[in-house]
Amino acid sequence: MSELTVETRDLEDVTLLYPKGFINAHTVRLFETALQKAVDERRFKIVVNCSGLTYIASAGLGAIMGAIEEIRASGGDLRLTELNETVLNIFEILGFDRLYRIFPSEMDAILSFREGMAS
Amino acid sequence: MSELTVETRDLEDVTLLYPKGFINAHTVRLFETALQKAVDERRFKIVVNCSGLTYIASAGLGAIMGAIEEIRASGGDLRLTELNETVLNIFEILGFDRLYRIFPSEMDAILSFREGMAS
Amino acid sequence: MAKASLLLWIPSDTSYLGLVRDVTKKMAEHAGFDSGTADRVALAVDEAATNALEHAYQGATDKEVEVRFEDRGAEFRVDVVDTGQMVDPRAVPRVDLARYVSERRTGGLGVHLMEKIMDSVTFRRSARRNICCLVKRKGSGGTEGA
Amino acid sequence: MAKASLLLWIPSDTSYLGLVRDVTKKMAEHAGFDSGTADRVALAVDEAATNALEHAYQGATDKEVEVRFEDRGAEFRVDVVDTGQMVDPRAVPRVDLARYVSERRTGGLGVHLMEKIMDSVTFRRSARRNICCLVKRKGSGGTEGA
Ligand SMILES: Nc1ncnc2c1ncn2[C@@H]1O[C@H](COP(=O)(O)OP(=O)(O)O)[C@@H](O)[C@H]1O
Ligand SMILES: Nc1ncnc2c1ncn2[C@@H]1O[C@H](COP(=O)(O)OP(=O)(O)O)[C@@H](O)[C@H]1O
Repeated sequence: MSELTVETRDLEDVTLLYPKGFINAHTVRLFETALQKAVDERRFKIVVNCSGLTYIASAGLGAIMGAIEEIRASGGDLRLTELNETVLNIFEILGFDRLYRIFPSEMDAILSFREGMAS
Repeated sequence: MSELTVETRDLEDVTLLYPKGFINAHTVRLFETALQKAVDERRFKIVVNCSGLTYIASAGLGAIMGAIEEIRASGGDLRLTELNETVLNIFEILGFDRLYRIFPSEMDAILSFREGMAS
Repeated sequence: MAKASLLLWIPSDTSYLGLVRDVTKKMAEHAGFDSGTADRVALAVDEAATNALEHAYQGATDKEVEVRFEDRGAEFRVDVVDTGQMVDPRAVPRVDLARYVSERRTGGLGVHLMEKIMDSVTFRRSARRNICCLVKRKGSGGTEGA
Repeated sequence: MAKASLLLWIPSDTSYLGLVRDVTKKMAEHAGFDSGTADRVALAVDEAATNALEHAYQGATDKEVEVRFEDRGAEFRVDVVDTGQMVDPRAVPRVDLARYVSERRTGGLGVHLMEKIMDSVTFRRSARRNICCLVKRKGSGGTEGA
């Protein structure tokens, strides 16, 4: 019944967030804090690895919306990977899959930040 | 939401039952029928492989109790294997682990019927 | 009100026992019991509901069973209520496992399980209803093994 | 009575939203919805309960939310009831996702999600209570993608 933990790892200039549990109005503050910390440290290349995320309510999507402007304005982006079916479905229902880039694997998501520099 | 299926396999003189789902007052008839079929066919060396069994209520334990006399009187036995924690715990609460032999693996349970014939 | 409470009504049909069990497990987990204890409490409530269907209603499927859940902080309480035949609590037989096999019995395990799992199991009749009251104290966790 | 029904009361505290979601999912599954649809219905009910806590009660944690579930055979109905501030249904804004990002909004998604998931979402006030009524028809399964 552990509700939410969010681990953060830095890999060179990419910051990885690992929310584990669920994000709803009860737990969203924790997720928001982790996201805001990355932004405050000016780490704007963010990958949210959702492999441990069981579900996300609109509060969680609002938290992402609340940070994305600053992240993109600073030349970064927030990208997502390893969404389970429930979570992917919620993104699709809201059309968020058109607002955010979603990758099948963590490696793909990390490498996507290298695209601009390729050969 | 499939509630219960019971597959039966014969391996030489041992009959294996694979209940999948849960056994309670609603589904017990199906389990009883599979058990009774083995007894009717005079296949008295029975292994119930519980790897697919999520839980068992007293109705299921009653079904085993209802068949065990005839099975043992005919020189056979009903033995169990691969009980998950929930199911093993119910056996223990009732002291059924002292009335029935429980084996960690299916192979152990099958071989236990060979014990009398060893070396 | 400090805690959650819940009322569930099911038709007197064994196909609803799975729902009773699932709802009980979730309520017990949210009341703070670990998953194993919640499993056992759910089994006890399944057994009480099964008895209402099989004994009080004797299999009639056009009746109703009410299950009330209350998280009282120090304890978790479940009432299983039916409007069927009267139960005489003293008539509910106790199981002697040592003699169980030789007596070739197949019944009587349900009440035994309920008593092993819960801290208190009581039956009473009130306003033409049978009420089976099951109480589990918090912190009385894994002591019911064997 | 042909089907199951359920009443759940929770304190007006977000820590109970997980219970609302779990109970909704089980009720929806037993009403016959597949696991994915049950997940979505559970999310819609979580959103309605969240709105009651955040908007109607404005975060006060000493109130109560009632959630009523009814399997009506052809449809599954959930009422989320609070005794908080009146909601004017016409005031609940609709989301235009195309303009959502540029307007830098972070709210308004809950009602949008509820409407995408359910077949009907209505708000009404009766006897000093707000009632958010969510209905999902059976057989209206996986059509709410995108
Ligand atoms: N709700 C009830 N209404 C009437 N009789 C009951 C009820 N619960 C239990 N009993 C009586 O107690 C006996 C033991 O019940 P139980 O331990 O559940 O075993 P079983 O139901 O397998 O016989 C039943 O056979 C029945 O006579
Ligand atoms: N139960 C309610 N009581 C009062 N106002 C509500 C209620 N539900 C929704 N609203 C209003 O509708 C708006 C949109 O709600 P919603 O879509 O859930 O987004 P959010 O809660 O994130 O703002 C809220 O900001 C609020 O003004």
